[in-house]
Amino acid sequence: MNFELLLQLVINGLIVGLLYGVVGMCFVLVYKSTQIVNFAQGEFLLIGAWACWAMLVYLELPFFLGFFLSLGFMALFGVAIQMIVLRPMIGEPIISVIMITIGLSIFFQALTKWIFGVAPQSFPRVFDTQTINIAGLNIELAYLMSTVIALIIMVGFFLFFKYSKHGLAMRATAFDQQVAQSLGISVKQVFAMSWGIAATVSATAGVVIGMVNGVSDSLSVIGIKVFPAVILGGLDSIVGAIVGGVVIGVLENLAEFFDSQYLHIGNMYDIAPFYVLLIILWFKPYGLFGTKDIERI
Amino acid sequence: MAEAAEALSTPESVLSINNIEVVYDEVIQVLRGVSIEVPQGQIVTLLGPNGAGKSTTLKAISGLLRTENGEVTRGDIHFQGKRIDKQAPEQVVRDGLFQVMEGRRIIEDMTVIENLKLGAYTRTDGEIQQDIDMVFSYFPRLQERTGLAGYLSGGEQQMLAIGRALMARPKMICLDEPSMGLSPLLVKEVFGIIDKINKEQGITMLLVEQNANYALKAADYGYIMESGKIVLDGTKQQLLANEDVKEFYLGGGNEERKSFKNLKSYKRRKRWL
Amino acid sequence: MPDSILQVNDVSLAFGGVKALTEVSFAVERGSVFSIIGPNGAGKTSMLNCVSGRYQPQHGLINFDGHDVTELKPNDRARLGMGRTFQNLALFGHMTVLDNIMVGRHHLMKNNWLTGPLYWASPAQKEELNHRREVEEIIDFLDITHVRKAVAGTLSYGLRKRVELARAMALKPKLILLDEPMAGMNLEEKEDMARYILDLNEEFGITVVMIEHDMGVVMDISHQVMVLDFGKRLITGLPEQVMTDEHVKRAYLGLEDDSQLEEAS
Amino acid sequence: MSSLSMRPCGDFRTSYKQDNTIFETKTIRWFTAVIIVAACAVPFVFDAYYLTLFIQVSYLGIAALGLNILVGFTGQISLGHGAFFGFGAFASAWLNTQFSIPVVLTIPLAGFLTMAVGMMFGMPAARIKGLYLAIATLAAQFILEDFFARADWFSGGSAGSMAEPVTLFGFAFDSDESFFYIALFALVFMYIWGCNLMRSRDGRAFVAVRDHYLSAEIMGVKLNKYRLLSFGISSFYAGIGGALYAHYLGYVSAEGFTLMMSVQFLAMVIIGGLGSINGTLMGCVFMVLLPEFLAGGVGLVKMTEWGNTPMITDGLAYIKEMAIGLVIILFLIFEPEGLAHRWQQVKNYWKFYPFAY
Amino acid sequence: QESVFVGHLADMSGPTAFVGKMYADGVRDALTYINNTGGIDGTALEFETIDYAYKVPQAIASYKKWKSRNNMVAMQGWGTADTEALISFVAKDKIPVYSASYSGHLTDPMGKNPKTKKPAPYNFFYGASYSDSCRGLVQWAAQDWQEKRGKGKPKFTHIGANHPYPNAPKAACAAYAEELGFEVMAPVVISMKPGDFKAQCLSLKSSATNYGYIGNLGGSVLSLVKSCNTVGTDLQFMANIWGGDRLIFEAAGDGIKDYIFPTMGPFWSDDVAGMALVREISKVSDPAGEQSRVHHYMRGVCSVYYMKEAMLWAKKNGGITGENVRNGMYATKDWVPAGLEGVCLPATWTAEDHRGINQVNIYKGNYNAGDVKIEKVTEVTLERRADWLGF
Ligand SMILES: Nc1ncnc2c1ncn2[C@@H]1O[C@H](COP(=O)(O)OP(=O)(O)OP(=O)(O)O)[C@@H](O)[C@H]1O
Ligand SMILES: Nc1ncnc2c1ncn2[C@@H]1O[C@H](COP(=O)(O)OP(=O)(O)OP(=O)(O)O)[C@@H](O)[C@H]1O
Ligand SMILES: [Mg+2]
Ligand SMILES: [Mg+2]
Repeated sequence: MNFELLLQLVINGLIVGLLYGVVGMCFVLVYKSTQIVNFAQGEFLLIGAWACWAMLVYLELPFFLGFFLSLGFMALFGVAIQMIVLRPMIGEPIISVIMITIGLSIFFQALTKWIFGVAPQSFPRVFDTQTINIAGLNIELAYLMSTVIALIIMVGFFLFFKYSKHGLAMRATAFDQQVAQSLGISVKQVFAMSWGIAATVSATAGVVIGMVNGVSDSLSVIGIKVFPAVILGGLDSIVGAIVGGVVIGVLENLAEFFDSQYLHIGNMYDIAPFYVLLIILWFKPYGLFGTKDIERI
Repeated sequence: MAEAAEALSTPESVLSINNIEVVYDEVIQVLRGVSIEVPQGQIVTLLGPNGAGKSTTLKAISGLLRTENGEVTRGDIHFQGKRIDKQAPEQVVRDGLFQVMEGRRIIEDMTVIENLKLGAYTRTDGEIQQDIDMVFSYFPRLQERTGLAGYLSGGEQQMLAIGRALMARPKMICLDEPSMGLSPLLVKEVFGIIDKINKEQGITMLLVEQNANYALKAADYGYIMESGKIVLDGTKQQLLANEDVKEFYLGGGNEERKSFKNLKSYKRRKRWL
Repeated sequence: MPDSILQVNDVSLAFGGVKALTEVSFAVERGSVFSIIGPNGAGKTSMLNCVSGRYQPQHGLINFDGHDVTELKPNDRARLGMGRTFQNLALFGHMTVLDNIMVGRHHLMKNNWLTGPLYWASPAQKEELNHRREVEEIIDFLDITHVRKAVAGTLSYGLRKRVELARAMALKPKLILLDEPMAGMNLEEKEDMARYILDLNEEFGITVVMIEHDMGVVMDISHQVMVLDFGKRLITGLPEQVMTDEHVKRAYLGLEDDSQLEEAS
Repeated sequence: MSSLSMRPCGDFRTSYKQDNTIFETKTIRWFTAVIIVAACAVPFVFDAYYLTLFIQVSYLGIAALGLNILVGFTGQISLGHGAFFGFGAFASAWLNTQFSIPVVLTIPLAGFLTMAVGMMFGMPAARIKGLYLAIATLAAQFILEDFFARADWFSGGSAGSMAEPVTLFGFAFDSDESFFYIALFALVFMYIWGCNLMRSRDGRAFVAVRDHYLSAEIMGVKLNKYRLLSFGISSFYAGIGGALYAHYLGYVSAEGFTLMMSVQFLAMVIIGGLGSINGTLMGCVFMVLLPEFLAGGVGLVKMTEWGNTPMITDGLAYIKEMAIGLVIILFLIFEPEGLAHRWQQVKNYWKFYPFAY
Repeated sequence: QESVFVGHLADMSGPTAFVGKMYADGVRDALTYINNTGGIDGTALEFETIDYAYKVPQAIASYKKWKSRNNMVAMQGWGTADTEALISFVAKDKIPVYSASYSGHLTDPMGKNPKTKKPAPYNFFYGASYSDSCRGLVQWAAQDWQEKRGKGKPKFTHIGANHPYPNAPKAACAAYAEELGFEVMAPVVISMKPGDFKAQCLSLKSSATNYGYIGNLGGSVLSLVKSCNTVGTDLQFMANIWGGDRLIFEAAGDGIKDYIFPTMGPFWSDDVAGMALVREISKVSDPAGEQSRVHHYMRGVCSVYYMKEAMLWAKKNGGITGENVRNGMYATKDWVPAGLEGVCLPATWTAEDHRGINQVNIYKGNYNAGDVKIEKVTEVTLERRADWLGF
């Protein structure tokens, strides 16, 4: 067995997985507060990355300034989307709302292609050394940075939902919008807040991935990749999102290992996580950390 | 009825509903001109058979109607002199009018304490813990339940729903069938609590109830609604003395209370319409 | 020993630390009206859930109409003739009242996804119509003809309770379990409901197990009453017996000064 | 499902049989008959372009009907319908070429085969609920897609496989004109099947499971059976639709059955109205015609002066796609409960006309 | 005939839009230019471009529309999946299709080779088939290995998505590589969408592959090169015809080194006779003449001009119909459309063999601090082996 390759793949999986986790958290945030499964999650990444790229390349801003400006832009963007598109949907069937996010995804994917073209674009160099070496594996600095950011965001979210009044309000809104309103919670505000935060955090992930792989419409694929991660962790668990992300990341790489070394089936990298997902769900129907629905009658 | 309403529309009434009509789904008319006055500091009760539109009236007040595809198509509602029928539900709560919805409607995937905290969502003062203790002193059972509220028994959920309203410290509470599903002992206690907070904290109440005995005893004034119209109203004494009310809402008119066992399959039905 | 349709032996049920039921035993005589009362959270609904199969008791046996049903799935119990209504309304909110009740006939019908769609070309149409006829009788009986085609979710609370009863009756049950059938009703409607319960008990011969908080109703129409408190059986007996029991008075009724209930007992 | 029964005054029912019909009034029955007869004349009136659209509507519509049985009636979201559709397409082609079974038979057989596969992937439905289940079906989507590209013996692998035209008594339905009748027949058949299903025992059980599965179980409905069965039936529909598609196009490519296709089916169902058979067809027509209309619109834009700048002409493809997204969004904002709901409201309006309620 | 209709399928917004746009520009400009300069001997070319975003059903629907509404006589197509899907239709309808899919399957009009799934009598393309250009690359690789005096058997890996287009030459090329003494490794699958391919690069690295054939195009190629650089693989990439052009180098930036790719014609800057005409054509969509076109554009132009010549022949021999246009393709041997000498390589189609050309020019590209440097490595002319027909 080729242990060196195995080790390198696992490390690679851990790091990529953490990124999935970050995107997954945004997903969970929106879900926890609005019960909406956001199919346009990937497009948030995409738009965030393009926004940052445009600031750096067109406006030639220094990296951090451009980065924070684009985060600000994304916060506004998230809120605006919520106000224009999702607000009228408050109280409508959840599945219609999900379909709306699919519509958004189609719309923004086309829009970014129109504005920025189909060819991938590279970020300007940000760090002097782009990679560092861990256990014989070169890892992009941006990825490592994202690891730290991921952990910070995770702790933040966790505390927010557990202890803050707004966190409670978000959960209440997700459970029953009508009751939330009857308690004086402004469903509109809650929606705006969660979409704003989700857009901002996704943009961070988008920029990180963009720095590594270049910015292109395929960034939005991450939005789909994150599904298994989130489900694995449990739709409403912040910690679960991270764990699910890491599991999926490592799984992909393990699948690649066994495929390339022994099986030679091809494409296991993309497909294996879904098999594992099915198996895990069979035994843990609410993912690893998700809360069970209350089935009382 | 008209003169009674007029007599009441003194400046001191906090909530006044003026000849409202409500339509669901753009076609189903439920309220056909309902007027109700709730004077400051009093308890007003709204009685009526199933489907009369009592809950609809409350939803019209709190603005929740719109979340159910319903609409106030005529008339207006004023709370403390401010028109609220076009207002968002959360704004109504901020103005100090809180509604306890029918059917308990607690947040099932939160704990009891979290539910109570949510009741105090609009408050900014720091006395929340105090009020939680107060609710627990009213309903000691709740304190023992540390799991998720969804696993509470029906009655426990009802207690929680009432407790949550108390947490908001509103100026006025609309209660939709607060005694539903409570044991006799607790029903009495709940009405005791209603009376107490009305007297001690001066909270005005609009009480929708099926338990007419208790409701009329607790209330100062009462309305009876049928098929979307107010068919009778009067002070507590007037209503308690009314023969029809006695027979159809309180049980036992002049004679002894009849046993449920001996009811005839055919009964006299009183309809005011 | 009288012929009992339902026997519950030593049933215990716990949720984590919460002991909902502790070694509860009782037997329900065929053709009687059996009431369960008790303070909120005493475990009444949990008891019903054990009987109807929603919960699996950790311990104990449940025998229904000669079958040991302790391990049976809820749908199989329905097949044996057990119907029920729910405390927190559990209608099919987007179906019409008629369809709701027709679902109750499910286990009595035979057409399936292959024969049903062939409708005219199979016995399905005839079967549907026959059952429809019986369902209409129940609808007539419960006086809900006017809302027959209404969507259940838009009905008022009291009407929904009645539809639930109709749905349970459609099962052609031998035993019907009612969880607070009169909650949220005014006197007049309670009288109606009591009448329905009596009729279905007397005319259709259905055994009734009922949870109810309205003492007047319980006193008047039940043959036997069981009191639960903190998951334990406090007492079982005739209504008058139960009502005068000191424990019951203290834990449940609290009726020292209530004239109305005194006159009832 | 309307809260009021919409019947003109004077049209009284005298038996439950009349009350149970699919078509509520005589007018509607006549209207439907006229539509079907008119549809038969389509190939003589319209050219092949419209015919393709009609045919598209029918095979996609059949599959969408199946999805609505799953999503609308049983309340389980599926993101793998496109893959099941594809499976039906491959299965029919495979049965025909491998075992020389005539195509008229392979189409229903493919339906049953797809049903089996759908039930296999639906197995988790017994345990998994809601969005967790939705994502499990997403897994099915990707796993099947991968299978298509890999299973040379079955699908011809990434190269795809050929599908013979439908032949009946020696006549080959290989032109649009002739295939139209096959498609129309299949659509009407599956439509009636669906309508009847929903008004008989198993259909009611589906809706009961959706609305309140706990009480459904206590009312005697076998939960797991119906959860699985609805996957089965929805896949059956998908399989039939897919098989029609295969024999219409004459070729099945492993690439066509993507997540996007599944999403498109969902869109049809939601835009049409969840839980409405008629709505599904409306949604299907909407989704099929939308790109065509937009293509027309785009053509008009090109002709205007401002529209003829490179910025616009190069972006036309994207503008069209954006418009599709936008129309879906706007549609749902203004009609979140679907075309069927709007249709109902229009009908209600006329019923009460000239009174508002 | 006053005018004839030509359908044009293009992918300008789908997964292959990266190159699809440029090729489509070539086709569109050429068609327009022909019309502007008198058409086919007076017959105008009516045409419509449809962006089908690489969706097969839409391609087929468009085809049927053109056929029934517009009486199409020929079609300029695009992708592998849709072209293969249409084979039987066009054969039945007798409408020649000039695709940009160079799949080897399309070169066997009579179905002579047992490996051919179905004969493709009406399919043409201008260029060497994917199989042949891969064979050319492998030939070069064998030579390169010898020159570098590599030890042992060189290792060859096919890299690409599991889709018809990347897969088209997979088996054929592997067979030939084996013939030439390569050790053929298990193929590595990467998706058509760009992404993080470090895992795949790690396995390429650990298997010590020497030559990797890239079956994908555009963004995913860039991602692959980048990821492999990060991982530090030591393998020689060889792209297929759509996987190498100036834009790839510009987009990849510093990461790209000694990247091998084939072409079937000159570059924009090359000074060949036919380039004058190409520049004129280019002005149709770029009147200022500022753009420099990539070689895909030129192939688009060639594709149209071969069709044009065939139509001219058809007009003289019974009118422009699908069948006559096809026969026009067979009329001459080793021919180049008038005016495009040096741009299009001499090609031959016969009723038995649709391998138009069998010559591959192999280039090597480097990116150095903003500078793209492309140099010709070699020119391979492949045999017309019978067992390679349609494979
Ligand atoms: N969302 C809705 N859509 C359509 N009709 C509705 C809706 N909600 C209520 N209704 C109808 O309005 C009428 C009044 O309902 P409401 O709930 O106000 O009655 P209620 O007086 O509260 O009765 P109960 O004592 O049973 O709670 C009923 O006939 C009911 O069917
Ligand atoms: N699924 C469950 N998980 C955890 N605890 C539960 C569950 N179901 C019931 N309980 C607990 O068991 C106890 C008994 O509940 P039950 O619903 O049986 O009471 P009840 O007698 O019906 O009361 P009420 O009259 O208020 O409806 C309650 O304290 C409740 O919190
Ligand atoms: Mg009510
Ligand atoms: Mg209970």
